Amino acid sequence: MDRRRFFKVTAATGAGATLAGCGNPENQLIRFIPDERLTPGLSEWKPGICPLCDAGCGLIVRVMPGDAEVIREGQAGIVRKSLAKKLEGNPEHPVSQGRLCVRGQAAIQVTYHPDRLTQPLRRVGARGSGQFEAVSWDDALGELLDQLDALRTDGQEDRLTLLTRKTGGQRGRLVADFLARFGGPAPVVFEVFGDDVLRRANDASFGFRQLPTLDLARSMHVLSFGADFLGTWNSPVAQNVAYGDMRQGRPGRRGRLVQVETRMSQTGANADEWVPIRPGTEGALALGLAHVIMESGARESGDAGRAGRLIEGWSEGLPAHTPEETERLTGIGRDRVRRLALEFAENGPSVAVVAGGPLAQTNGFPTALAVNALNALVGSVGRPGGLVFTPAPPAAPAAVRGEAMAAMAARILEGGDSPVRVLLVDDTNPVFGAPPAWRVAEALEGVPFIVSFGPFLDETSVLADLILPDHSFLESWVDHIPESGTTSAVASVAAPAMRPLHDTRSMPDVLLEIGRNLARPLAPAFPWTTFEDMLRSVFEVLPETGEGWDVWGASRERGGWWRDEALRAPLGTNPSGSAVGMPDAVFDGDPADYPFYFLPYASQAFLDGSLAHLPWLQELPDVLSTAMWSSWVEINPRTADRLGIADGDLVEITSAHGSIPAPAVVYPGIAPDVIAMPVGQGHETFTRYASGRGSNPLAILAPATEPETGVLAWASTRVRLTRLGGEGSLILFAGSLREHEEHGR
Amino acid sequence: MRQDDNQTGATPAYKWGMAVDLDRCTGCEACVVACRAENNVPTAGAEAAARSRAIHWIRVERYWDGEFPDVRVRYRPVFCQQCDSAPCEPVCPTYASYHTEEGLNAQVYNRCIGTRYCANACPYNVRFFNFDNPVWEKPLDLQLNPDVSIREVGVMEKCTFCIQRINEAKIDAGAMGTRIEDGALQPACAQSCTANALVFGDLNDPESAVSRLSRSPRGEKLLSDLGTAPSVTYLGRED
Amino acid sequence: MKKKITSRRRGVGWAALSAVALALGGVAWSGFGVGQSPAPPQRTGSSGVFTPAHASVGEAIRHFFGLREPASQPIAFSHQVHVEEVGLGCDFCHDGASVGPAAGLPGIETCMLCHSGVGLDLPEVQVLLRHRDEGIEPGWERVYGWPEESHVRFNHRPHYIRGVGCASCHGDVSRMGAAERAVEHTMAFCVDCHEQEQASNECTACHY
Amino acid sequence: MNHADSDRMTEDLLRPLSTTSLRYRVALVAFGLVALSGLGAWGYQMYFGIGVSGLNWPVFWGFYLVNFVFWIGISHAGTLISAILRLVNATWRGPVTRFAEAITSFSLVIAALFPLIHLGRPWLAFWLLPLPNDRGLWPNFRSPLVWDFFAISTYFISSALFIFLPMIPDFALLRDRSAGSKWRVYGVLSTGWRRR
Repeated sequence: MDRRRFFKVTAATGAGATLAGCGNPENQLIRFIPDERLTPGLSEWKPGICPLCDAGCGLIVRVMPGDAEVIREGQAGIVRKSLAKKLEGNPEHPVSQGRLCVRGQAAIQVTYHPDRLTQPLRRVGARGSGQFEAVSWDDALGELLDQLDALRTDGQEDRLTLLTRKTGGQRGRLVADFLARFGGPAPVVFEVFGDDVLRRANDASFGFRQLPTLDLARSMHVLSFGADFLGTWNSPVAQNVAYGDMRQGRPGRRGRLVQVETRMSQTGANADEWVPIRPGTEGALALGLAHVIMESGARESGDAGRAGRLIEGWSEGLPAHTPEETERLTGIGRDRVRRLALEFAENGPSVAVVAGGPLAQTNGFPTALAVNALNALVGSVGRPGGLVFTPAPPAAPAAVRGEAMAAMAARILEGGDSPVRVLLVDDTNPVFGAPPAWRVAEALEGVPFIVSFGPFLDETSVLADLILPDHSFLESWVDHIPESGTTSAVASVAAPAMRPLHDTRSMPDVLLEIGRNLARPLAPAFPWTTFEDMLRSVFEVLPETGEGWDVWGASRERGGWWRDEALRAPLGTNPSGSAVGMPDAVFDGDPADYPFYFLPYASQAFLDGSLAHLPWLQELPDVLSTAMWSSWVEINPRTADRLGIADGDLVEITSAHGSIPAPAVVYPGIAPDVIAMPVGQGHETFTRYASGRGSNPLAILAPATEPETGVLAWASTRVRLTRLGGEGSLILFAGSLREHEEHGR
Repeated sequence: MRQDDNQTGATPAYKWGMAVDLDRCTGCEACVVACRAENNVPTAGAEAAARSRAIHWIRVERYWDGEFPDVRVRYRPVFCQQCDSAPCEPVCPTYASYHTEEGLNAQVYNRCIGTRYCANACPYNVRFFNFDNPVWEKPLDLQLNPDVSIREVGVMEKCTFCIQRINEAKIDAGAMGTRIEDGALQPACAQSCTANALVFGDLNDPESAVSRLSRSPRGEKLLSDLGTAPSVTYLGRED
Repeated sequence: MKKKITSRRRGVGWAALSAVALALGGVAWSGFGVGQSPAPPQRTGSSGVFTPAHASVGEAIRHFFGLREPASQPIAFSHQVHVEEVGLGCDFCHDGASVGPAAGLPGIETCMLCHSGVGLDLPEVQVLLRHRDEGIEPGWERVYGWPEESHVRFNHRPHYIRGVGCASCHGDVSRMGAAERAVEHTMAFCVDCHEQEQASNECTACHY
Repeated sequence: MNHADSDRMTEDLLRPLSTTSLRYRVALVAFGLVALSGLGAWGYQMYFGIGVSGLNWPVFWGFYLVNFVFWIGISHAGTLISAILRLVNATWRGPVTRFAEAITSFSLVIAALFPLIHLGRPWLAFWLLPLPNDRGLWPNFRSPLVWDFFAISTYFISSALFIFLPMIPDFALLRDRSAGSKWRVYGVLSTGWRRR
């Protein structure tokens, strides 16, 4: 008997049922007087910001009165309060443009999640045992203050460290300022699928240290190197909106998409031409294309300007990168290389984009530079239909980033007195996301005092000594400054859409309160008492945008401040760095023992796994495999035949650093020597919906890093595949579906 | 001043329809969760899903084509086609599944006795049956949309073109004494559709976006040879 | 001789049959036991589940036959006094009717608009005041309304716009003390009126 | 064959109706339990929902309706046998047709159960009947399920007549040999039949 039938009597309805009473148990509970004036059944829309990825889509939140079960002064009862019911894209917002992606639609479940932490917790059991006791906010904050004061009295301010995922916006600025004023190092940022390689490359090539915006709507030819820009990468909603218009927005003119990648992504599935390529050779292909273009005389090497001068042998027309050589490296026929190159050069405006796997190689940085140079060569940078860079609004704080996660872990593991005495963890989960060789969990064991602001118990926050659960994004003041996805300068802001459901507190407010109550106050002290004050002080002074003199009021109304700006041309013509060559990608593992390239990828539902706790996303059939509630590994049909593997068979993926089991999905869109696996499942501790479900591909990754930036090269591991026998727990939506021939045409 | 004059007259004021541009659809599946959130579609959970009892009023079907390396995929969002001669309607013994004057295949939950005949008759597999009583682990239930009823065990359910939004819009238009203007009313899937592939509107208004798209030479009906006369037109890919 | 054997065999047959029967019966009954499986594990901030299922067989049967106790209100509130004597309009307290689907039952704040000053000596009002100090609503019991399984999505607003008087569906409340179910809101009642007023009688006008 | 013989024959024939053996009681209890457990299972299904039947999307019909068709088939077989024997005018058909017609009627009753058990909400099955109601709602006469309802009831009435009419003289015989309540019951069933 499964839990869905725990509730007994099936509902009945009949002739007289329309007269019957409403037998809901709430009637027995007492009703508290609401804190707000509410009219039942009326809904209103309030602005919001989606917190799930760094795209920062503007939301509108449908808010309606509803009855919530609460506990007041230890007394259980119900109170009527306005509750968020539905999220939609904010039609005015330059990034979301009234649309919202699959994850954004599910974001509302973060607020109503049954396993959300409802009050501060103090660890009582051993670390990781998950045994906590409820404590009051006063006690909790008192404990944290004692620790910080202790650091101060010992003159060890530099041994306070904060670990986070997002650094943007005023929230990021507040966090950085807090640490700076306290005397601690800059925040340590951990992201599995971070894009620092591309940022660094864009800085070198064009002088913009940020992700690019693709002006697809005005583009005629898009050449994507492994970038899943319609699925999970960068600013998916904005890119989907633009893509739709690229296809059908201009009567008679339809843009083309060519996707070069090793495993067919959701984006690749939309391509007019899908070009499978040997992993790690995307940069070589880009240079090969550039060679053909320059050779054909369609473009001069000088047209690429600074971006070109960063590439070895560019001014000579890349003599080393002939189509023949390119074919040898990439496995793509020389004629096809020539054709792709000329199409790209001639069907302007065209744009090339690189992200994901290609940049998660040991040669990621040169690869990014090569694609940048290719873009510059055809003059697509800063032009309509090309690669443009979102202008920063006034008062945009510079992103502050401290040392790499791996470095911090290593320092702690050196032994002796931990260099980190107090660690604050905010919305990141390195224990789940970091490769085992970094030994993050072990390192955290060595930290005397860990404080987590996480609203859920995950693999990292379960190690904390103190948990100060943050509000959900619907319950607190939020802000965001999009790095890409629009050509306007945007600063989003939103007031709480609803009152807090539980006894939680907004993390920025907590930081400000701590700053006030330290034995020796911060110097200089923060001029604001709440995050709201801070946001007001920032938005008040923004220039008017025709919304009237009250910029703050107008921004709260619309969900932010934005202003159209001219496209920004690439800066400077003098290379900031010396020219670099195109080294071969180095893979971990001997091809003899580990014959397959292993490609973990950001899953459509869970991204890097931070969303695996949302039931709607667990039950979302992955669009290509139709798998729900599962993790799986994708294998080329021929390879599967050779190894005698069928759909759903349990296989073991083994790298030099560990092995995981997973059910197989025979996947036509993947090379015979590559196997791919979505990231997201395989949580040990992450709410009732994700815990103990599936396997985590990150757990067998090699600790290889991209040398220029030191970020994890997550696509550079080789693995071996063994059939375990028996069925894996693979749940397919299409499994039971009678699909009609006519459907497929 | 009557928001429902249209339904008493000889020709109904509205004929709801949808156009799906497969050249725009990117398989992002925003529609799938948007529908779930709007229409109180219960979450089946892993065990029930494994017994293929998961309910999705809208799904994105994908069709593999060819072999590596020349492999193609085509996406197709599939939901109730709101057929004008619907196989699901004549078979229902209690009129729980019936045709409204505005061209919708209505499913009247309280009239449904659970013969499941309609679902067997439907060639599109878009009707779903509540084999178990749905549960929401508190406080997930606070998200439930009060404008949509919660279906109990033993009743059939399916896409309604967000009838609650249609009725709301009609009430508003009635208050103004006007028609619902094109684009003012969208079901959850179309509103969320990131690439603007789903377009909803009134087929009786020849100038509405959906009417114009439905006349496109790329247009085709799903399983048209069955003669079900769907209100949904699919615009094929252009390559 | 022969007879004996056959008869014994028959006897065996009966025994076997009854055994099977008992087994089947046992299975069927044990099923109910399984139904009482424990609730989902309690985690921080989670309690129980929400479901449209009936709480008990009794409730299911009551709903089926439409049996319903008359509403009993926490205090002896008189509509007659407030409407007839004081002269308040219906939507002074039930302010949702004109703008939205639900008319709504007034919260204690609404009562306090007057009763923070008026009629303080009345015992009923003193109960209200005590409630307010404790931060608790009086907890009015609904007189009308349908169970979830009727799937009725009634909306006051269009009826208000069309000028349908409150009394036509709720009776002359102004002459009642506590509100009584003067009109049985059967489907027939709704359908007849929609018929006369030429309003829509689509199922989906109310059921969705 | 003299009168006494035929009397003894009748005695022997009617003995099972006058006396009930232990064996009979055992059988009654055993089959009663089978029937009870079936009812229990149905109650269980109503209590927890049709899901316990193991039916799934996208094929929504299963064992119950198969079983329905099976029993209908059985009852057809009964009709066929008795009909054919009548057509070929087999003089010895009497006892056989009686059996056959009994099979027809009783298996039909069993068959009629299964569409009900199949329903997701069987307590609303009465909506299949064309009952006048103040909501102006009727069953959908285009639906084969409604045809089913009428077909089955027609078939049952006719086959019940089939088995009843030839039994009238036998009821009369029983009436004449019984007394008290039995006499009253058989009296009604024999519809006042007199032997010449």
